[in-house]
Amino acid sequence: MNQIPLEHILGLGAVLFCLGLLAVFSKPHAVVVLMGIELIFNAANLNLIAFSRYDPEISEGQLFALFVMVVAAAEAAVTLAIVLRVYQLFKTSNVDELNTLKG
Amino acid sequence: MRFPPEITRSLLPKLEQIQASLDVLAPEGLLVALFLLLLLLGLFRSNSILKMLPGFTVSGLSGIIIFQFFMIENSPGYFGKMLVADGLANYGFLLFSAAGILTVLLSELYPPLKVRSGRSEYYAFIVLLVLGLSFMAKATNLLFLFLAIETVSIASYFLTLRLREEKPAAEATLKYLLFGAVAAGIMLYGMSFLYGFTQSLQFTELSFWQKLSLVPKPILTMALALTLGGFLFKLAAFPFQFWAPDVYQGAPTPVVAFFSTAPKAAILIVLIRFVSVLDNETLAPHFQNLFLILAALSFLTMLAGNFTALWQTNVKRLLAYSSVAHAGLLLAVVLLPAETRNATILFYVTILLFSNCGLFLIIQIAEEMTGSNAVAALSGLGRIFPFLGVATTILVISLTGLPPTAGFTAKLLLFTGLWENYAVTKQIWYLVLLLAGLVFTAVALFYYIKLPFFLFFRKTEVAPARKFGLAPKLLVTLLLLPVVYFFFRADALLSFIQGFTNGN
Amino acid sequence: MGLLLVPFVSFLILFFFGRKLPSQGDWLATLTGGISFILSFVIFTQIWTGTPQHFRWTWFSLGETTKTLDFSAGILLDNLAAVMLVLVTFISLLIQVFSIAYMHGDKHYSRYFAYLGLFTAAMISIILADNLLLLFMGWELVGFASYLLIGFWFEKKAAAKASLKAFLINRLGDVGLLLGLFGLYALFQTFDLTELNNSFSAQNPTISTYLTLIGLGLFCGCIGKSAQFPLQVWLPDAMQGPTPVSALIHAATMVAAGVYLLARCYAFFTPDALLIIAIIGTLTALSGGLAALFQHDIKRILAYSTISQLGFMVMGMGTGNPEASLFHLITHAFFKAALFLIAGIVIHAMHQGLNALPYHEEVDRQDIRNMGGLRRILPITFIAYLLAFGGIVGLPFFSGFLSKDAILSGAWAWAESKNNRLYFLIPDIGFISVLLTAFYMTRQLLFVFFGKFRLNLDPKTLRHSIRNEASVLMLIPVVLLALLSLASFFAVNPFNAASGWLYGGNQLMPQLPNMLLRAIAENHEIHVYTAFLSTTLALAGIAFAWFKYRNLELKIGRVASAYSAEPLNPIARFTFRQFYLNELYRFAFIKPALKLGKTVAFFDKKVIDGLLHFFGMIAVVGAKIIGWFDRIFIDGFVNLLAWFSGSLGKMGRNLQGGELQSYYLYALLGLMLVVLSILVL
Amino acid sequence: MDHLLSLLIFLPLLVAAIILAVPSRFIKAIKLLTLGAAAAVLVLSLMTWFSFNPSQPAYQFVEKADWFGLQLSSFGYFQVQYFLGVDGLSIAMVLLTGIVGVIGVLSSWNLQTKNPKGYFALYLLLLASVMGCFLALDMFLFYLFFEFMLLPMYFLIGIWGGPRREYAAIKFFLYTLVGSLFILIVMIGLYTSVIDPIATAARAGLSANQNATQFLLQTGKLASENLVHTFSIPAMTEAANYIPGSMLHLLSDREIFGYPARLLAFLVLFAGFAIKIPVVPVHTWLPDAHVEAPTPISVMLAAVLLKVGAYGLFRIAFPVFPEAAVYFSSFIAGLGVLSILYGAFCALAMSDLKKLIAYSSVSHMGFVLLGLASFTTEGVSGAIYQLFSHGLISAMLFLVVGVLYDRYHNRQISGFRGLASALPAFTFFVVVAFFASLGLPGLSGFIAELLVLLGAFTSASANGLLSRWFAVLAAFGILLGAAYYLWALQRMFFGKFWIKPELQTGTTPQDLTAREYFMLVPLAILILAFGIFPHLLLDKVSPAAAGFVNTMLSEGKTNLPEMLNLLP
Repeated sequence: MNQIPLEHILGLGAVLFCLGLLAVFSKPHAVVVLMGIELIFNAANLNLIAFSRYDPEISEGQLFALFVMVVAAAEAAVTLAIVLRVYQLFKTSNVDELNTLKG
Repeated sequence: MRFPPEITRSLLPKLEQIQASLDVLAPEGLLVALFLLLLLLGLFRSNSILKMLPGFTVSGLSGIIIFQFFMIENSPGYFGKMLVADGLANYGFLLFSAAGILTVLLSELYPPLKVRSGRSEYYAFIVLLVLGLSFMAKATNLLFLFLAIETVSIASYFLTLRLREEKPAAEATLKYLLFGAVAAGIMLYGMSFLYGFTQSLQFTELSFWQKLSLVPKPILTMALALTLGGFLFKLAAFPFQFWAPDVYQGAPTPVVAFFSTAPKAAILIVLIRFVSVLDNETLAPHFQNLFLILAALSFLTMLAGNFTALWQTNVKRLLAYSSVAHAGLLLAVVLLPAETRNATILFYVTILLFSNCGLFLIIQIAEEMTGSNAVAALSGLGRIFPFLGVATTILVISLTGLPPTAGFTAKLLLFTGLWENYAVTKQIWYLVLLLAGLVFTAVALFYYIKLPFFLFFRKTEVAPARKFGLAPKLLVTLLLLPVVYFFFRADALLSFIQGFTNGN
Repeated sequence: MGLLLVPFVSFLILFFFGRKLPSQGDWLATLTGGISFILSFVIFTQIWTGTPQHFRWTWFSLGETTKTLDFSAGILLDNLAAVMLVLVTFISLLIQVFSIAYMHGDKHYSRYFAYLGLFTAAMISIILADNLLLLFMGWELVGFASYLLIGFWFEKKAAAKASLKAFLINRLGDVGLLLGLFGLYALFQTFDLTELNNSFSAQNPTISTYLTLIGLGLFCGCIGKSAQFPLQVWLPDAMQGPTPVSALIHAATMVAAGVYLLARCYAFFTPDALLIIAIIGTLTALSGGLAALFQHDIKRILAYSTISQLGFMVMGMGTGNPEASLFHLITHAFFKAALFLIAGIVIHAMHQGLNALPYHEEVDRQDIRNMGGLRRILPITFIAYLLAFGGIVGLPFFSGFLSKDAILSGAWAWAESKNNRLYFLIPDIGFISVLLTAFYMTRQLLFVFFGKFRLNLDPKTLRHSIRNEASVLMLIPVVLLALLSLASFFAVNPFNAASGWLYGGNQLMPQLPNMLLRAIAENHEIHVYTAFLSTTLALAGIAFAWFKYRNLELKIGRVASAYSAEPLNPIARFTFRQFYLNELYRFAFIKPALKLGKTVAFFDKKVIDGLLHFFGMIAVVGAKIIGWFDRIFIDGFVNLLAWFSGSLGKMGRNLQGGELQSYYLYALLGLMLVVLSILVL
Repeated sequence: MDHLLSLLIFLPLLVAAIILAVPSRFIKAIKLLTLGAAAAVLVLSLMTWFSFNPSQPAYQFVEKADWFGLQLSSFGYFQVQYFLGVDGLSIAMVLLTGIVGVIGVLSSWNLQTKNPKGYFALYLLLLASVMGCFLALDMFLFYLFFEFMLLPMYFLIGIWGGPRREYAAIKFFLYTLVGSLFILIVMIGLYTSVIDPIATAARAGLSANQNATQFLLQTGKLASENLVHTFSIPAMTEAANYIPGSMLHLLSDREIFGYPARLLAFLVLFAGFAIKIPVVPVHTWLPDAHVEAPTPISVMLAAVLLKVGAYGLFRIAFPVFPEAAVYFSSFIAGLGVLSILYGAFCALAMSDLKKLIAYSSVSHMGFVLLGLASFTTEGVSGAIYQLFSHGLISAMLFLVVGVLYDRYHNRQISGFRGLASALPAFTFFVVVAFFASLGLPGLSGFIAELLVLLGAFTSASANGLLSRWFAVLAAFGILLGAAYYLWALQRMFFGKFWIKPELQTGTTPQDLTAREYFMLVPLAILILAFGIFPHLLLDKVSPAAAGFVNTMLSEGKTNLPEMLNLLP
């Protein structure tokens, strides 16, 4: 069977992870930050699925990935709701403009 | 319909197992029921039902506590060995439920929370939070742990945003959420590697760690550190403490009281399960880095928390940093060997629960009186309301860790453990943490003393808008009592705790 | 014991209730003084020929019941104590009588007598003490009483300053004394004089530097109290006290306590220590005499003369002749008390006369240049003065002759017994002092009693009344004391002290060999030579002064303050200013001490407290740095990163980094840093 | 009276609670209650004093009850006892606290208090906790009271103090808290190392007596979970009660940062108490606290609270670490001498009378340290005597300053001249207090300083620990003491009566009132009595002092070489 080598998948995961972090760091808009977070989650998912190949009970990693997707979806929903709320109050959804709380 | 035999063979025992687990899961089940019931009740528009909600929640939670206390025995592993109901978890459950009850009570005394809309959801989310925490404490499986943490997180976000119309709340929630999500992502990424190394998610099993011990050190350390990231976020420990002050400032005060105690207790239990590998003599040398990371983080957390707190002018931010500082001390406890660790940590967290709830209650009362959370706004209140002043002083003393309060006993236990371990192992980190703990206790006094200082020594500029009612007085007294009583009778609490932890 | 209590009770009563008593309690003071004197006399008669009495009881004890360290208290009555008792109570009685008149009308009249009572009690306790600790306590109390009495007119700034000075300088000596006591205690675990003497004679401890140091420590007490060089500076200033006080304390009794102490502790001094004592005594005798030469204040002259005479006594001690010293102590007490009381009468008279003058406040009542010709106005006083003068100058037939002679002969004999000619410096300087004494006393005599009265004022107003030159209460003590300067009270043969009852019989310190008698036994000529030499020198001094001051060219009516305060001649000024010792001390000790105090306080405030604040600052600054780091550095880093990412062709970025994102970066970096550092280390 | 000592502590606490219940308009009743409580404490302490038998070396009036205990799994059992008792060292302090307690109430009588209820309740709290410190024989209990003193003090200074009260209060609090943290760390070290043999035997089910248990312990035959760790101070002083191999076991070769653990522990403990005493260079809280505190609190602070630090050395630091104390004796004596001279020089430079007296306290407390470090019966008795006598004298000193301050609201030395003519009775008491403090014979300060210096001087020949130079230098402290007091006296009280124009009140100054006489006269009489009849105190105290010296020297000198030998 012509499997994709594990290293490749892990490398892809790492790239995704870094891209996600980069987005999280650099993008001002909350929704884009959320997308970065999704990237991170998916990097992890990729790892989980790739690793599950070596699992005697193959299901575990994949199951985990499924749950992560669910959670990510839920989190995204919550985030979007809150971004909306923030936009209503602040008339912006750029996180860098939200700095009333500091000290 | 008939299942194929191979499925029957594999599924049926599992179903039986689940069925057997249901007994043990009963408290959580009841919590779910309560959660749903509260949501359901929220559908009614009747005012009388709305008024009933807090009482209902409190009695529900109390009932569950009683149920848990009398009915549930320790169970080594259930639900496909994803959960464990050991002493830690069971005691944790009591603690979380108590925190929930206290939060509800505090909320009742906090007028801003009495807005009509979303009340039932508010109480429901408190219950949900308790549920998530309880699963956190019981989880032995990475997946389950992740789910529990996310449950807690999402419930927390909602609670933070309880006051939807307030800008700080919205800002805090967004930051909390985005920060928390990243932390969760990092943790997840770390967990994925742990899974990869071990092909297992059962992180409390010995084989899990045996496999990990074969992994090259740098990679292993990295993976563990990433996983710890999520935990540190929940604990508000260095370097994931940044959300704490913003959220504490933005969130409603009763919710903050909850945040500052229960989730920390839960995540500490998780951490304990994680580091129990260090108790194993053969494996411990392989995980020395884990020890070092935690020790260093403990020190840095104390440093960051205490020093930043010095500079705060907002009481809630100040307490946020103070809770960061406490997290540092608690991290130090995690490093102790099992026998002293569990009891000490539970004792500490219990006292922290009472002290923090008491102090936040006072803060919300003061907030109502003066309309501000600034430290300076407390000026002179202690003279007008001596009871308030005295209570604050006692609570602050407890948080600092001076006699005659249980905070002192907690610190004494902690320091004793560190000293004893230093004597036994000669591990220099124990001594460093002990000295740091002592030094930072002195530093802590600098900022804690601000509260009684302003309460008593400064004069009021504006007369307080409100009186100090009987109900808050009673509640404060109720919270003060254990803080003082468990100093004079530390054995009572400790043996109670040991009743749980020794049952393992 | 009763003896001690009587004056003390008088002190208590007078201090607390004095004002309420009829005539403010002076009768009580005098009465107790009288009782004390009579008691002393009775004791004297019993002890003098009898055996010494020693009463002792435990004062307090330290330690466990099995092994205790006892601190005893007790009374040691031997000949020395008995004589001193009589002396002190007698003079004290006379001075109380004198004071009734002298202090009449003072604001704190009763308190004055109370203080006198306290002083007498303390002095008696020194005399009676059978151990050094008790003696030290009396010693300090005497100092305290002296402090109170010098500063009696505390509203006068000079008096307040003088009392402070006296007490402090005495304390300085006391520190030495205390250390000396400790030294003895460390060796023998006791303060008891009898036991110490026994230990010394029994063990005959090896003479060591340690013992010398102990001796010098003890001597320090004497230097302070008896105003020896270089601590004599307090005594002239102490003349700010009432004159009877000067007579009692600063002439007759308290200052002699130092000599008494030396006598009591005589056995403990090593030869080295004694040599130093002799040198100091000699220096004091000389410096006192020199300083007295050009003084104008009637009391200051006497004060310097006291210093000089005390130097004599100490010299006698140092040259191995304690009995002679004690003898001089006694004779000196009488004639010096007489002289001071006479000065008191004169001052009192001047005061009375000057009250008539409009500008009387400016006129110094004590400046001898303002006096003159008083022999006609105060004839009895004058005669009494002559008697005392004879005593102090050391003319034959007077007591001073006997005692000085004894000291000088002893010193000469002592010097001869040594093999070094340098030792003769000591008796030589002693002889020079005799000359000086004669000179300045004659000068005073001439200024005060001869010539014409130099103030623009009828000298008759100086008299107490037309009939009496002064109050009888003042005259009687003076006359009594003056008479006691006659030699015949002390020795049958006015030329030979050894024939006297007090001195010759080796009565005072029976445990010691009498140096003089031994010397005389060896070499009769010494005594004759010294007698001859000292008489000649005294006469020479008188003559010299007579020729110098015979024709006083001071103008009548010119107030003394019009003259320059100090002699113009630099050498004279040098002696006048007491060799600038005061200035020296001010610059060498007092100013540095105060400066040190200021420096230490500054150090305390700035450095120690400053350090504390600094640490506080560090904490605060630390907090600030973290905040700053958070804001500037992390934000800046984010900005850098943003710029970096921007340059990668992503999007143009706002230079302003978001708060939340800085959290992210900080968190991740922090975690990585910790992990990396642990991996690397 | 079986519970005499408990009563001493709990009576004031009880009355404090009652006072809190009394409505604040009944000021008179509150004051009377406080006075009654203080007087009752005095009576009780006198009863203790008189029934105390000095010839019996053991602790007397012992009250011992289990307070709580925690089982810390394999580490053993953690036992805290309610353990009170007095011996010759503490009896003097108990009496002193009783006396000063009453004086303090009297001097609070006319205090312009904003909130008398709080003030008097805190005052009683302070009294009780100080008393507790002196009576506690369990280190936990001691530490509890030690910490507990801080709080009332903090508020009493911070609320009722002078213009810079906030600074002073916080400084006081932080300083002493740091000190108590030092004590805490050693306390932890000690109790993890020490067991209670009797309780251990009971727990292990042994019928062995104390010695046998200790033997079993030292030979390692006791299971660690059966060990009963204790805070009992008497147990800590017995070397046989230390667990072999524990950090603070005598023969453990443990080092911390290269130093023997026991020596280091002693130093840390010493530092903790030194802050409280206070010893130069950790004394700067004292002048500030004194200057800002109201008069009665200054009195309590100087007369009693400072003594707690020195008492801690007596009771805990020295007996628990005899070899370390012997090892560091020169160092401690050096600090004592430094305090004496340094405090005196500072006092010389002060322009505020109260500050002057505060620094004189620093100087006088130096004598305590010196006497203690001499390890002679004279020195140690003298140190205790100094504690007692300084308690009386400093109370009086601060009272007279208070009298002046009440009249003119100023304490600057330069603000007054010739007060003696305007206020003769007041001046009398000032003179008595000053001369008592500078060590005039016949007053109590003399005996104390004499004995201390004597002890320090004879130490060289008696036990060879201290150089004579310490005594010589310290003796100059007496001279300096005279200098600053008499100089102040000369500047303020002598000369022509004059008061700075801005201080003049327009009325003729009133001499002492009856209440002030009532405070000052008893103190003056006591100072005099203890100056003339030192056996009143020494009979009770010095057997204990001698016992202290004997055990310290015998244990210290035998243990020290052994301990040092073990080190590489």
